[in-house]
Amino acid sequence: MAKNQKSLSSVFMNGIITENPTLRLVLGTCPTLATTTSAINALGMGAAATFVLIGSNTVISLLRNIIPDKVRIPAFIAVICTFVTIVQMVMQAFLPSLYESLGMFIPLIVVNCIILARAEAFASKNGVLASAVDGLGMGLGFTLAITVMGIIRELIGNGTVFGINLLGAGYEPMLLMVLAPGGFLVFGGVLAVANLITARAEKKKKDEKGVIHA
Amino acid sequence: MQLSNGCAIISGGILFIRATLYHLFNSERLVLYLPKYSFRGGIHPMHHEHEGKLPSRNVPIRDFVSDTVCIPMGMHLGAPSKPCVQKGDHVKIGQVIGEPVGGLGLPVHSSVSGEVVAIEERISTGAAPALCVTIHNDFQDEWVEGIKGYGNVETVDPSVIIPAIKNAGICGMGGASFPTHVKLSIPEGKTCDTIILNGAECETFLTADFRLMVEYPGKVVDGLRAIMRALNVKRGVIAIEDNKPEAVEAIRKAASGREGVEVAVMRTKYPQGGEKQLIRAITGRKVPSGKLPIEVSTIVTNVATAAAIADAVIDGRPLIDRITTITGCVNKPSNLRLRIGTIIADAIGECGGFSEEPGKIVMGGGMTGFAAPNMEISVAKASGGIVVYNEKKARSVEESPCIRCARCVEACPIGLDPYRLKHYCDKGDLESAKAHNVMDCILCGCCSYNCPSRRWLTASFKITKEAIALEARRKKS
Amino acid sequence: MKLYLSTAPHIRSEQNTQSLMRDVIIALLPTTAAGIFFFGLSAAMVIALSVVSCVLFEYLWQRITKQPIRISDLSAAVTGLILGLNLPSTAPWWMPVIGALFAIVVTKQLFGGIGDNFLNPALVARAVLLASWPARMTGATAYAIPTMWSGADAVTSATPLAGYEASTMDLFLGNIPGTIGEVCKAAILLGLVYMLVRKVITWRIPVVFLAVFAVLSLLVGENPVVELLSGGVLFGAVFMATDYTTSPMTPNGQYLYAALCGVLVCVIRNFGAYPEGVTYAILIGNIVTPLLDKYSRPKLYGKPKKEKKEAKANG
Amino acid sequence: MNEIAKILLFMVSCVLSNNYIFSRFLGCCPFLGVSSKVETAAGMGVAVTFVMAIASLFTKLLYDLVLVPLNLGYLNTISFIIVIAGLVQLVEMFIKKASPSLYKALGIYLPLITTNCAVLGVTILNISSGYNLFYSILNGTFGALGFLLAIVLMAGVRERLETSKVPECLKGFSGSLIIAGLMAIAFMGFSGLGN
Repeated sequence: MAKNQKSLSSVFMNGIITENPTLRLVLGTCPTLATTTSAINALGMGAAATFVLIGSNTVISLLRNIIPDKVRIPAFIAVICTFVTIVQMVMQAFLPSLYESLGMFIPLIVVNCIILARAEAFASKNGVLASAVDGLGMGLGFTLAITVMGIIRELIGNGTVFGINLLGAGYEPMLLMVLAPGGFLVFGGVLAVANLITARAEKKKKDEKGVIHA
Repeated sequence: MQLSNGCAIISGGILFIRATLYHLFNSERLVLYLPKYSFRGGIHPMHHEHEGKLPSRNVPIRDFVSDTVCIPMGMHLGAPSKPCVQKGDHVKIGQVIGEPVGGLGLPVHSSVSGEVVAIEERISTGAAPALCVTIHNDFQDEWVEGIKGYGNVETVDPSVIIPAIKNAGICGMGGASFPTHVKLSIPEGKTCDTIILNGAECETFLTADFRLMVEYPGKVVDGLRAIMRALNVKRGVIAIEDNKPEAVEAIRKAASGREGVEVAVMRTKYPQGGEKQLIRAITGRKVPSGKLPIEVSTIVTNVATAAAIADAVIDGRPLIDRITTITGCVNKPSNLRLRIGTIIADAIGECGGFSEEPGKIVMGGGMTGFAAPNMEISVAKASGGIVVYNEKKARSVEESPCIRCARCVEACPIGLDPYRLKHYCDKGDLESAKAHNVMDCILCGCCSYNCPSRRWLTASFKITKEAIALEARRKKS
Repeated sequence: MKLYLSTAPHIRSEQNTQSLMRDVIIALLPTTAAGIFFFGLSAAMVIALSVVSCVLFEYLWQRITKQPIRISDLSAAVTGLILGLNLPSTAPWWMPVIGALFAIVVTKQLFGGIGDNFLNPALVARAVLLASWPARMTGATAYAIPTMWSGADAVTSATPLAGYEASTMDLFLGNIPGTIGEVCKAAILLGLVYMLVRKVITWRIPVVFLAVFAVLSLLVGENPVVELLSGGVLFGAVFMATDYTTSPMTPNGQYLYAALCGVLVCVIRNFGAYPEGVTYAILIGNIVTPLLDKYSRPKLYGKPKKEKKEAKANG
Repeated sequence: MNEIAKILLFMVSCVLSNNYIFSRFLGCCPFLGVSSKVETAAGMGVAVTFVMAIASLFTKLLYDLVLVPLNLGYLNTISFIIVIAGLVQLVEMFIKKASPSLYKALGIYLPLITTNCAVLGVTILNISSGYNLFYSILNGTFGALGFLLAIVLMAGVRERLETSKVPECLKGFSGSLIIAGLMAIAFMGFSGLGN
């Protein structure tokens, strides 16, 4: 246990960069595709997911010694469901327009693999604080990735970012980007770039190692 | 030239109609659904150049005897023969110089009279070096004693025919070089009702079989009758492509009045002379995948083989020479009757030498021949042609990516999907290649010929087939 | 003397990738000429821009990814030409460029270049442009007969498929609004004949495609002749559905593919939201192609019937 | 007659124009994860179809007969997911018995149907769109058939692209996403069908 205990900052950065749920683990593809039509939608989705992640990670970590192993998945889902329902109701009450545009992808956070995966892989094995930080890191990683995609899609597809027109009135928006295919293409493209960067970084590391060994 | 082409087309057409009518009214075995004697797939290589046959087509056969012959011991499929002469021995024409080894073995006869000057390993017909007997010709043309034939094929005792074929050292002269006496021994439980003589000569450049049929049609028919009598078969078909009307005419004349002999005019298309394609076209039967033609009661042999059989049965003459087409970039394209073992450099010299800087010398036709590594290799029993390519035509083109144009699928006479198969073959995935029927590939080369991306499809199937066969043998032992 | 060694066959057909592509370009020339004739210089500009940017993108991509440069196989030029002919003559300069980017880079090179794209590059480009700038793609393109064209309420009908009457002769010769390449049916048929004579394509895909489409049109109560001569169905069936890389390789697969395309064009035209469905119909056909290839393998010579059944039972 | 036509159009729209993958982004994880072989993809698609059809039925019944009368509508998410989890368990047992080879092939993906957002998505969609029981089942079944179609086509394309020279950074998910994007472009042609 102690061996696995990592520093909180590394846990936090893990979620944002090393194991970025969207770009490295490719989890939660559906909300990524569906809610990145605009930057604000993406941010809203990210925030909701982050809240659920932190909450579920914390609670599951608290309960990790109580829940019997056999029923742990249903129990996790129940916990996650609770938080999702809370988010759902809060958003419905205070951000009705955002709730409207995210539609059923808010309740679908329940089956977002990121959350269940973190519950299973991290929260059920680590302490409360670490789990909460992990939830925050993962949530922010998710939010960051989809917001970037949201910005790209909104900028090209609508000429705006967070509703602010950046490209001037003469720009003719490329509608495809805010339609379904745009989601796939932008996600694929961002993923490819991420792969490229990782591959470069790894190669560099290897080369450096090679130099040291030599 | 134009006029003669027109005449050829018209006479071919008339012959074709006649052949069809003949077939309709004289034969019980109507193959109505295949009236054109053809098959699915296939290609027309060098069609606008008359399959490359024009230069040598109308050149009569002439004899050529060189002053040295180098006779390989392994000219047939099966174990190479064992040399039974010594260096310095004096040998006569027809003398056995190599004794058969194993079940697929054949004797090898001296093709000239003279002195044995060397028995050594050298690159002869294939890529691997094999034992060869080199004989210096004394031009006395002395025949060995004791050569005795049986006279007429119609009266000879049928039981002596197959031994005579074996003793004459005859193997398939169309290219496969399978020992003929083995092919003609019908396995237990099988029957044979049709003998097909392959005179299609669908290969590009080659005209040797055509000249043989035009000049010695009687020998061809005699050979066919000999086979039919030996196996007690009632139907013999000589298949000739419709671009050889003279041969059809000659053979038909020679065959008239001979019992059970038919002439079938085939569409000019490659590989019309493929065993499976011929059987399909003529009998309507399909050889089951992985089986021999005898499975459908049919045996296919080459016309040159039949002529050799006629010589062996009538005169007792062993296989010591064959007709070979020498064409391409030579000054005098010809059809030569060459002694087995003639060095190709000598044969090319006889044809006036190279007309251009040679780039590649191919033993056999353009589709299935193999490239000679040097000028010192010998003419073997199955060498139907020597084709010289100029430098420009010889240079191989670089493969480019497959564009999935489906020309290979379109051309495959067997019904494979070569583009996919090549992928498995290149990957070394033998299991998938087998599942996609690579073993059924007849290596006709149609797919490679047709490929606009110049991909080496046939080559990779050949390698894969060999690898699979090797693996099977290893598993057995 | 140096002798080359190689395995059989030692002769190859004269058709190679470049010559095939050159033949396609030649077959497209009448259509191109007709388009320029009807729509004027702006059409020539669109086509030129499209060809140049396709070739340029191919060259740049192969340079950047350090692959052998293959622009001389002319496939990028063919894509560019077909893309240009698929655009209205009023397209602004950036549309062919963006189209070329999608065609060459996204659709073709990202999947490995020539022979490896699973969708027709020019069609993807057209679909992308159509989805992104619908007004630009289907706006007033009626240079040919401005009097008969009402630009204001014609937003969704680039072609005479919606609320537009033209004589059959006009439809055939191309005196109608539409994209540059699709209007002149006579020129397209000329190209078809050329490609058939030169054995660039077989008759299967275009003929089955058009036949199925015509019969279905008749069944849904349209005039099949007008339907065949309207919109891009002829251009699509002749030049785009026959693209080697994205159409099936086996004869049976080709029949099915062509029939599917014909059905889809009719369905989308008559029941869908778009006035013209050729682009999408062929794209869907392209998507189904791998499955058709997989399950319509040619019949093996001498395959025993029993074994076949067994194979089926096992598979 | 009119009703039948309406139903037919609804089916078509579920399969093609409102395809779960290409226009609603539901069920993308298995779509990307289990689509490398056509046979496996088809198995997955069939399993999903089965689960989705039954889940539509049960959740609709549950919602109408239990949750609404008890005024517990807000508990739909949690109750639906429990129903689906149970159903998946059943299907898993069924396939294990009926076709061990299919079970082997689907392996770890069967339990994942629980977290397949298409299944939960369709049940929520049934409620939020106000479909009656019959339309809910149709929506579930034909939506799932649309998923089946999409995943099988995807697998066909991916099998074919196995032999191609795809750049390194596009192997795996990124390439699959681009393929899906291009397929979605083609599927846009169906928009308007059946509506």
